[in-house]
Amino acid sequence: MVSPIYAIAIPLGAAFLLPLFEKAGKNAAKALVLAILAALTALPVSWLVVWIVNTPNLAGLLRVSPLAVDTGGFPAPISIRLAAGIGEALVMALVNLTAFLGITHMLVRSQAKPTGKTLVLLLTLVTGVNGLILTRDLFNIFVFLEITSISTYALIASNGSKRAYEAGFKYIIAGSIASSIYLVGVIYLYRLTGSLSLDHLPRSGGTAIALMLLTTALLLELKPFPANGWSLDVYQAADPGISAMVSAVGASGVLFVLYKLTPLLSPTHLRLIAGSGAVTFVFSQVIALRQTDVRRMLGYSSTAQIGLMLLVIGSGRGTIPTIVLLGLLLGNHMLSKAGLFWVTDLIDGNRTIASMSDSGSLPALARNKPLLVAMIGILLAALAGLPPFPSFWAKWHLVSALVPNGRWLLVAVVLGGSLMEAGYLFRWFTRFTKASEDPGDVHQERIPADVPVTTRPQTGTVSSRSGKEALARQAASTAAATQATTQTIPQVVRQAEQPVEISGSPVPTIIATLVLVFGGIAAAVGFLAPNQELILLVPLAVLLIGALLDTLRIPSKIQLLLGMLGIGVYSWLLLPSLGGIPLVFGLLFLVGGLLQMIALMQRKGHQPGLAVLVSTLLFSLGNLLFVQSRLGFFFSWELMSIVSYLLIVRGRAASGAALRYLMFSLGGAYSILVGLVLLPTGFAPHATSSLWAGILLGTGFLIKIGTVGLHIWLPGAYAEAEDEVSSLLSSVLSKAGLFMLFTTAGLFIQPLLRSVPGVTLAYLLGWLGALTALAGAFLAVFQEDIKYTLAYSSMGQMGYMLLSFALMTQLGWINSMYLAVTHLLFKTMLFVAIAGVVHRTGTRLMYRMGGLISRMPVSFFSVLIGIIALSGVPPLTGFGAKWMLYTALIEKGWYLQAGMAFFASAIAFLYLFRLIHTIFLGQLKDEHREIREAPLWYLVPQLIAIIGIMLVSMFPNLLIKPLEMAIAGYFPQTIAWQGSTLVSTLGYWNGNAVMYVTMGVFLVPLVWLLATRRKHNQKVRQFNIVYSAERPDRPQTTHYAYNFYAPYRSALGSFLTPWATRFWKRVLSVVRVVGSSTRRIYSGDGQTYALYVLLYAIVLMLLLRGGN
Amino acid sequence: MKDIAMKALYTLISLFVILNYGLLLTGTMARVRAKVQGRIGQPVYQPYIDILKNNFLRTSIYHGVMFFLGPVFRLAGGLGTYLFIPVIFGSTIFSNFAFSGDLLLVMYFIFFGQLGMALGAGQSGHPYSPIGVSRGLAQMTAFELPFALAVISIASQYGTLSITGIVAAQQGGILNWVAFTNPLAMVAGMISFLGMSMDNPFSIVLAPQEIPIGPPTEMNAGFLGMLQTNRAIFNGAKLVLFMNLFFGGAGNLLVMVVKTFLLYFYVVFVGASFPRFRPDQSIRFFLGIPTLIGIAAVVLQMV
Amino acid sequence: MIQVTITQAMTALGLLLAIIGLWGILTRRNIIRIIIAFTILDTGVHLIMVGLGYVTKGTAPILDGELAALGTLNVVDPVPSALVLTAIVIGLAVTALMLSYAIRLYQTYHTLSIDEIKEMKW
Amino acid sequence: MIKRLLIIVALATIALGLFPLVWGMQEARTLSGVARYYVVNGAEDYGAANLVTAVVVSYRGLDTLGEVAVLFVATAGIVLLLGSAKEPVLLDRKSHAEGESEPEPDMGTERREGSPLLKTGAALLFPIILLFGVYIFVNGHLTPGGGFQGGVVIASAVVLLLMANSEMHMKHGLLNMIEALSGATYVAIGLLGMWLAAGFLDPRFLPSGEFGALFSAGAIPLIYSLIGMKVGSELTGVMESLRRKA
Repeated sequence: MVSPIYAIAIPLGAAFLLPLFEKAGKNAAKALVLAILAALTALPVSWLVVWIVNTPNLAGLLRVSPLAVDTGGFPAPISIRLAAGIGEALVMALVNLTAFLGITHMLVRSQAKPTGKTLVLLLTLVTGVNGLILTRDLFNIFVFLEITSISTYALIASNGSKRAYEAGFKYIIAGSIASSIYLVGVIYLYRLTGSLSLDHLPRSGGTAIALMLLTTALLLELKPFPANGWSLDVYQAADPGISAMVSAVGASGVLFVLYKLTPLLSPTHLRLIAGSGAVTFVFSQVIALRQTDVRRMLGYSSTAQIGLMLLVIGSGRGTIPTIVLLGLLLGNHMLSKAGLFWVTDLIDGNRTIASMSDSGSLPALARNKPLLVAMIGILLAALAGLPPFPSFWAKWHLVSALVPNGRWLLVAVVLGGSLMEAGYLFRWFTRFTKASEDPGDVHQERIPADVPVTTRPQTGTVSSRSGKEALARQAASTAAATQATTQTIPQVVRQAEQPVEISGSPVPTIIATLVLVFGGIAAAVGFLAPNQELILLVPLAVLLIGALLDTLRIPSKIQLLLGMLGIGVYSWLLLPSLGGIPLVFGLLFLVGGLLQMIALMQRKGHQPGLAVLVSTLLFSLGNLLFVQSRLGFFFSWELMSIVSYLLIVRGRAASGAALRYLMFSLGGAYSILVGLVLLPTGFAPHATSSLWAGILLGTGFLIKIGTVGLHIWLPGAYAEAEDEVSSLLSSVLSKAGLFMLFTTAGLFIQPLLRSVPGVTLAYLLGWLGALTALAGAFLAVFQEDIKYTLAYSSMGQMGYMLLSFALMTQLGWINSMYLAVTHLLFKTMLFVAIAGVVHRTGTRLMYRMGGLISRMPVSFFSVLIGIIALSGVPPLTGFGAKWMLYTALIEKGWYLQAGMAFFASAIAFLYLFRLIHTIFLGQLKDEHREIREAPLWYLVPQLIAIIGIMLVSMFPNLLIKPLEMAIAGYFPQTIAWQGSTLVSTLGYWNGNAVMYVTMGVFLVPLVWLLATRRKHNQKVRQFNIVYSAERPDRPQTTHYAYNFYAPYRSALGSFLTPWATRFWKRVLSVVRVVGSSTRRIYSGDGQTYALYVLLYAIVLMLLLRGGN
Repeated sequence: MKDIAMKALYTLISLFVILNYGLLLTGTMARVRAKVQGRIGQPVYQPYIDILKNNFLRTSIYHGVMFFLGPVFRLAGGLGTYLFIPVIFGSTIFSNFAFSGDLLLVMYFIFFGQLGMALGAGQSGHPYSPIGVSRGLAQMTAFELPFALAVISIASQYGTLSITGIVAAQQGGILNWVAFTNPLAMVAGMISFLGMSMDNPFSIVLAPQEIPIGPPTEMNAGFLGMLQTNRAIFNGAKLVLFMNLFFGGAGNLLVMVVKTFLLYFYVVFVGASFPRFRPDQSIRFFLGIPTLIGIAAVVLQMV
Repeated sequence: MIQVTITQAMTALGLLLAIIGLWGILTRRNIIRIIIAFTILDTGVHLIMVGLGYVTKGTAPILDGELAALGTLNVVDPVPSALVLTAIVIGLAVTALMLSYAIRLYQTYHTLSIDEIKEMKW
Repeated sequence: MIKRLLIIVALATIALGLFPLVWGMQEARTLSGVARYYVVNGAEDYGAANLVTAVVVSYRGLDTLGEVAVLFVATAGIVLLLGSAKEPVLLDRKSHAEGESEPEPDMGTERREGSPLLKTGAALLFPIILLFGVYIFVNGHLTPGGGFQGGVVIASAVVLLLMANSEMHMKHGLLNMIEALSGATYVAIGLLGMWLAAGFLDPRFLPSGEFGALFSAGAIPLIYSLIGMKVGSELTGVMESLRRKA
């Protein structure tokens, strides 16, 4: 094995000689630097390879004896020792790889390329970091620290900007104070112990203060909040290439030094480090939320990440060795952060990408450079800790280590901070993925300005003169506006689509991204293999294959066919092995998903990401069905969340809604994470459980379901996603949370539910369900946008499922699943039919449609069946659900909930009628006279769903009996069958008989009417009605559709206040205010920063005193 | 086979009775109302004449398939609702098809006709139709709430949702009626009944006097005739239902006639005494006191 | 009478210098003065280092005839001296760099007052 | 004002906090730890009379290499800052289209020509100071002094010269060459120590010679000479850069 000494000697010698090489030719110098960095990367890798080859298992690998080299010819305490263990090798490899890529990036970009002294300084910077990692001598650490720092000080100024000088000077002041503290610490330590070697320092009590001085100095070098104002200026002002090096490479060395010191430190020291990290992490994230300059934002993010790693170092032993955790986090941070800095460098013709403001968004980027955007997405996902990237696994293990020790505050910090980080990172992401007409924020629904909002008729009729006039004006201006928009939109787009140039070669960034991806996959394999759950990686494989197909621009139809084939085979293999509840939901997810994919076949040409994301989503849903380990489950769950986020963000105006979706999904996932960790023996059936695990898991699942209060992501996400995707989300994905509720309840919450607090929980859950049903229905009533109506309707339906589930009785659970299945069918019909309508009419606003029954009869029929099935009117499936619901509720004694559910179902009539009426009935608009029936690909899934609904309506026991079997054994039997009559303790219901009677009473008048009136019937034209003493000639003035239930609105008054939205907005604004006021401490004054540094040191020392 | 034939025969008898009773009741009440207002009013048999006239008109304007089907839905809804209710306690002929479902079925089948009618009216393209529907549906959601609470209260009181079961439990004297054993539920239910009947003060849905507004605005000829037929049957069905729920049901036709007549008379009486509510007023009304009474009825059963 | 040892005297003096230096860094407005204050801080730290390395009645750790007479072990600790040597050079390097920054700052901001050099914040 | 108060409080806290530490530290009566080893075995190990030198150059040679690197980095940084970066446009000045070569009469203060006394004195003293510097680093292993001290003395000679002749310029190429080669040779010697003797920077691959002689103590004098040259040239470069821009 090659001695570690070369890692210092060679680059240093090269740095000395570089000016001479420069004389020989610029390229010679560059080649030399790159070659040396490549060698530096290869060196630790070679050690790793040797160790891995020579040790049989992972545990042995972690105990491998380090490669130690003494200088000067004498052993360690006398001379300085360099040592490379597994951790050193790992970190060195990462550092040097990042540095290699970073310098390559700077050499191949088109802006100022580093030459001469810059190159020398970059080389010395890397040397310094390598020295920091390898050396085992305290004073030698100081020397390398100074090499690193001084290189950094000088490099900051390399772009010769005014701001860079300012930033650099502030940096020096703070850095020098930290160095002085370090020196004092070293000399005291030497004086007390007589040694400077890390391996030979005795652990005696008297050294605590000296060690604290060292720790403080190192912490200060790591830019802890609030003593870090100076470092942030650097990220903002310096060349992004340099910022990347400072952020990724520079800090790693110091961090590793701190890690090396940990064996010497007392628990108090470690607590202080962890606390410092936690404070830094959370406050940096909060402040980052308020940044408008992306580079400064990334700077805060860097600081935060370092804080997280400090937390890891300080929080001691975990489930996996600290060094592995640190390696995961560090590697992830270095590559992703550097990659993002490079990205801002690459697309920075006019600094637009580096701005968070609206004017700085680049709407055209996603369309022009899809691969680039995909790359940015990967980097962001990695940074935000999404699966499968290394930090995801680190997050899991970190929380697993913190929770059992009861360090709740740290858990809250880690998860809260991560959530905020994902928030601002993806907010930036949406700046250039969104379309130019996308406002980018979250909106309830968009009513164009041409509707006179001020004259909204409050009393509900248009009989008042002003109302009618308003309506007429509106109609006229609508027509004008439609014309105007069709003309102006291309202009807007053209204007926004400035060509986005990539300046220089993105290859280093791509390599960093690929390393992250493969690192993530390797980590996934490593962490999932011990549980024999590698099969969980199938969605990931699908994602990769799909990405490949997308890169080759394979048409979406082919991709979808492949996906359907894959899912078909997967179902064929998977489903027979399942039974009970998983089988029910397996059919729901996979077969239901296939149904949804048919509608997507309508898409022509190449739709980037569509097919692959849908397939991946379905596969990751499939994972949930059989996953056994907690980690495996969490992985699949998060994967599902992120994939669905990407699907939603494809919508034309979905960026804000998608972001909200992501935030709530991640928040839910973090709640689930803690809940999972709290489960004592993992994700397998057992008899004990804790209340908090139940609550946390439940909260996570409830968010996914869209329970009232946690629902505010739902309408936007469902409505703004692409139309067919909405169907998928609402009919299939929404059941994931429900399934997990069933699973957890079935597996391990059930014993809990028998206990008193558990009963209370179920009771609360029931009320939540009832409230959700009611709120969903009410909110749906007052929407003008058809997709918002359907979205809220889904929410209401999920409320029924939740309510039924919460009953914890046989009938309740049967009904919950019955609803899930039928909801899949009728929501598919509704959403896909509406997709067809929107596709043809080009609007989502219901009042702009009307009379479409004559143009789109099949869609009308589908919607008709859908709303009857949804509303619960006999004889279709909905009534079965209602019957079971009320029967079960009354049996259980939940009378008020039953009343509320009944009220909700009555409210549902309102929006359902409005939906079908304003779209299909009433007056046909002039611009819709020629439109055709929805495309065939839309009709096929609708027809399949109709057949399904009709079958279940005719023979309810086709569905109910299997469901009864699926949950057999969970609850005492309360229902019985008498022939085809379902008998409960309260009443009875014969689905067949109802169907026959209904058909009979329907046919009799129909035959009568046909027989008597057919020859008298006289079809009249559209306007052949008398209305206000004249024959109308304009559909707009005659179609009663806008603000349909105005009386209800005025009757309810403040009841309709969106409390939940208000609450969450308030939460957000509190966080923002905290961020804004906290960042005031960064006054920009170098001396103030120096004072902070000093005060920080003092506080730490005082805390040490207090801690002892 | 014989069973089915017999059942069909019984059904026809039952329907014949309720149709005629419903028409006569309508005619009578129109007359009563006229008297209250100091008019002579129409003959009692006027509803028969109307239906016949409408059915024999030469032309019937129609606006499309759904328009055509609307009255069919409506009548089917009325017939179905009636047929799922056992009319006379213990009678085979008048037990109808109550075996196919319980009270919940009836409650939801009421919507069947209303929904279909609303759709049919919607296709007419006349704005007054959807205006009427929007008011009607809005009001419906409001009055259904106290009614549902009353039903839940009764169901929990007797431990059954079967109408026959509820009637059976009320046998044995006037004091066993729900009206006396569970007066709160009765009050809530009876206030709802006012709304359900769409008579004053809750008649804005149809606004019969001033302007031709309401769902049937464009309905004419045979369609209107069918709607009128339905009104008779549907009215009868509702009266029977309320009688069964709150007033001990009926052991024979005479009792049924007396009780339902009184019930209907109560509606007309209130209608003649009160002015009309605006839609938002009536919504607020139903969601106020009656709902509270309903909740009280339910809570009383819980404790 | 209080016996003040050489170590005590030197370290106390070093501490005093360090605090003076810090005072200067924190309060002086002129960048050049801040740099001077920094060198004072540095000197203070160096003084502490050397002071801690003093051994009672020790002489310079150079092995010559004079030392042989005193006894080999009667020397001051050579390690702090060596460390201080390194620290001084590093301090010099930082000072030089700070001075060049000062030049650049003066050229770009046309002032040496640190009050006016705060373009970036928050 | 609050800030001023805060500063006073902070400094007072530091003073009060560290003073007991400083005052309470017992003066060492005798050597301990590694120092004891150095004093006892230093002469034997390397044959250097100056134990500080033995520690600096050999026992803790890596520190010294790092130290040289620090100085080197600082020099490079200063050149980067003052030399290669874009010229900022100054107030009331014509744009500097002529380029870098022209020395700027900067900051409003004209650089004055040195007085005749200074000039003569500089010319006279320059070689002597230079020689003194060389003496210091060559004898670093025997007497107080060493590469850094010698290098600084050499640089001071150059400063004297520069002060005397404002128009004088150092040859950058030559300085760079000396700097680069001496640095690289230093590293190479370190590697030789590893290959030929016991470890990196082990000076014993050369014979240790007679204790106390000039050519003794292995490669220590050689290393110190290289350091001296490197430091001298680097500091000269720094002076030159600072002067040119300031």
